[in-house]
Amino acid sequence: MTTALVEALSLSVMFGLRPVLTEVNLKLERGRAAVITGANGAGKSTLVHALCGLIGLSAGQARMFGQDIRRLRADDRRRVGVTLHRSMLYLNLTARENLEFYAKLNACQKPSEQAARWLERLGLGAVAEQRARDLSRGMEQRLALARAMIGEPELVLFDEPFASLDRQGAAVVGELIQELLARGGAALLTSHEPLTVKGAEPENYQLVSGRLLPAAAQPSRRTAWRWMLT
Amino acid sequence: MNHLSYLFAAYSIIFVAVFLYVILLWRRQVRLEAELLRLEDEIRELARKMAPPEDGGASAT
Amino acid sequence: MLTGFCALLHKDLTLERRGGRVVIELCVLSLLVLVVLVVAYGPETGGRPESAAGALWVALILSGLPGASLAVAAEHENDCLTGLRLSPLEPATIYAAKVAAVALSMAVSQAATLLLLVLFFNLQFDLNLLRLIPILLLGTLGLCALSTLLGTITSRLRAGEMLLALLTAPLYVPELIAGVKASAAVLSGASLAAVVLPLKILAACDLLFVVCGYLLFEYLAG
Amino acid sequence: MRPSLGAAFAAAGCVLVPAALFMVFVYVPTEASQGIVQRIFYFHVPCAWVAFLGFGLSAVAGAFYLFFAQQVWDDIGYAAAEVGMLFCTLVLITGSLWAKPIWGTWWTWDSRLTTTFILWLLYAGYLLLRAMGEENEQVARLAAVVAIVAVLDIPLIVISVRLWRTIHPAVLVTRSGEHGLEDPRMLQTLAVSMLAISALSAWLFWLRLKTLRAKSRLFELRRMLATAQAIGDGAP
Repeated sequence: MTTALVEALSLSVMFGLRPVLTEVNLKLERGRAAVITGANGAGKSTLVHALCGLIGLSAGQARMFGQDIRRLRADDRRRVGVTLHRSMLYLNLTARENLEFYAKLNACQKPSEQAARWLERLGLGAVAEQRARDLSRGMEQRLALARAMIGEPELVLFDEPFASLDRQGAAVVGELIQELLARGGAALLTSHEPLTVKGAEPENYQLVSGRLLPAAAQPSRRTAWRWMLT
Repeated sequence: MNHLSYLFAAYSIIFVAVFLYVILLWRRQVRLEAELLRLEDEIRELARKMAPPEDGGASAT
Repeated sequence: MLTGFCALLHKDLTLERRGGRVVIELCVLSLLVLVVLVVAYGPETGGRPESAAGALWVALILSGLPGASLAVAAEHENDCLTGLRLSPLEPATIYAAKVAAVALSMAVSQAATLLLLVLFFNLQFDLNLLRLIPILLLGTLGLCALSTLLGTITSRLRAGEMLLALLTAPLYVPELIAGVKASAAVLSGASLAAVVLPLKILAACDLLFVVCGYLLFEYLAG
Repeated sequence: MRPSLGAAFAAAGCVLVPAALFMVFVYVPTEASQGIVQRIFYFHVPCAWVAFLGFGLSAVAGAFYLFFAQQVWDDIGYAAAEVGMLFCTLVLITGSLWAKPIWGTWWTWDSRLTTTFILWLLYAGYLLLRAMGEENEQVARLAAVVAIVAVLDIPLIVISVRLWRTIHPAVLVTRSGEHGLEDPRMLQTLAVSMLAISALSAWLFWLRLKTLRAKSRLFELRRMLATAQAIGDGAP
């Protein structure tokens, strides 16, 4: 029970010549939530990508459930739900078909029932038969969240989950996260503005030019320089 | 059956090609090394400027 | 693993049925290639079975390459490939399903091409044509295996389609040689014995390309 | 300056290449049936050998790169493919120059020639990918995959083209299992030029690898500088 669900060990990422993440250390245990705030371009999305093993690291390690992310077994990958900036939905499939498809990929027992349940849960019942292409941005975001939740994950990584949601949608997502934490899961959320998670005491971090700091801290120039030169 | 020109053509093409390739590589190497030296100097300069080690107290990591 | 494969394939077929462009693009390109070759050959050369066999394979490769890159590019459209990589599926399963989907759309266009070939090259409609089917299927599988593997990266590059053609066509040459030989033998009514060796080569290439793709795809999907 | 492997190759080349040239033009007797053009053979064959070696090395390095993801394997693969390509081009050119007087044509779609030409095309694609694609990990991995598949493709091309007649002379290994060089001096010349071209190509490979390593190092330094600047910007 002590192993962190997700963990970053001096993780660094470079895009070409640009350092995007520098020496990020992060640890998230069961029942905990983390909120990472940062300006646009501070590296929030990159951090989520790196934690999921979607991009190569230039240094350090990303771990999930105590295993290196690149060697994560298939049935452990099922325990993770992710949303990214792009919704990863097939634009020419309907909302229902998208969910059923991802339910099948996650080897859910009854894909169509699961899909129906999550459509209902996120208030997408009315647009279930519409193509993802025709959904509004907010609806697409809800569908993307449903897509991430359909495998009943223990760990969720949501990149800007509230970005285009209305108040009602945000409330639903808040509830989802609360339930997840209550049953011993963990959630990592990014946001460009500080946010609160109902019923949870999230760990607050900020990303400044690719370095992860406690939300209150101010980065020290000298320490950073010394790191660079060693 | 004297095809000396073909023979000479073959051998000169081989050596001209190799020679041109070497010239190309050599020029590229010279350019790269100049750039490398410049960058190394720049980094050393930066290191010298930032050298005074004094713990600011706040942790950056 | 099988459920994942079926889900992927089902998804691709649904997408294709719903205004996908791959099959149509493939058919139109094949038609164009056949017309161009018939005109270029002229009546005399065009009458020979070798010409028909050559035209068939030129149509296959020239329509297959853009078709495959279109199919692979569809997976990049809304970062869907990332979604697949995040799922519990093995990369090899994703690859297998994609190859199967591309091969299916190519098989449909191939049926149309065969029909047009008979019309354009004044061939006989008879059971002999059925013998072309296994040859074409083997050739299609090889092309799909190669172009799906290489297309995964080239479809993200600037000159992607050209690079895909440049890389795939030479690799495909052994299949092309064997395929044209076998098809010409079938069309000229030669005995089965003449087809055995080319078929073996086709099968060997397919095996090689599929195994390579199966093993190497995970390095390219990343 | 400390002695390096590259310098050793260069020195060996400096000795062996003139020696080989001397043997080709002065020492070795003229072959009876083909006349003087046959002397092209003494460099043609080593070039082919070196080209195959380069492509093989490129594939092996590609596999290592995919497996270990270390930049040095990518550089080795690229350098080997480029040197292999240079010598493959020379094989085609010298072959053509030999074929014109002997066969009366520059080029024929003979099995051996076709195979070599396809090999050339494969690596032309590889180098174009390197030149046209961006210089990133993805392109490097794709190049590695292409190199691996290309090498595996070669035996298949050889088999499939065997179906055609070949008129290319089999000098080194003939049907009876012997080599077809009647005079021992011919074999000596071939051996020396084999060594000479090998040393020359090893030197070229080493030079190319050096530029690629320098480029990688340059990239690393630029990265370091960019990191430094980013940290400078980020600090208050």
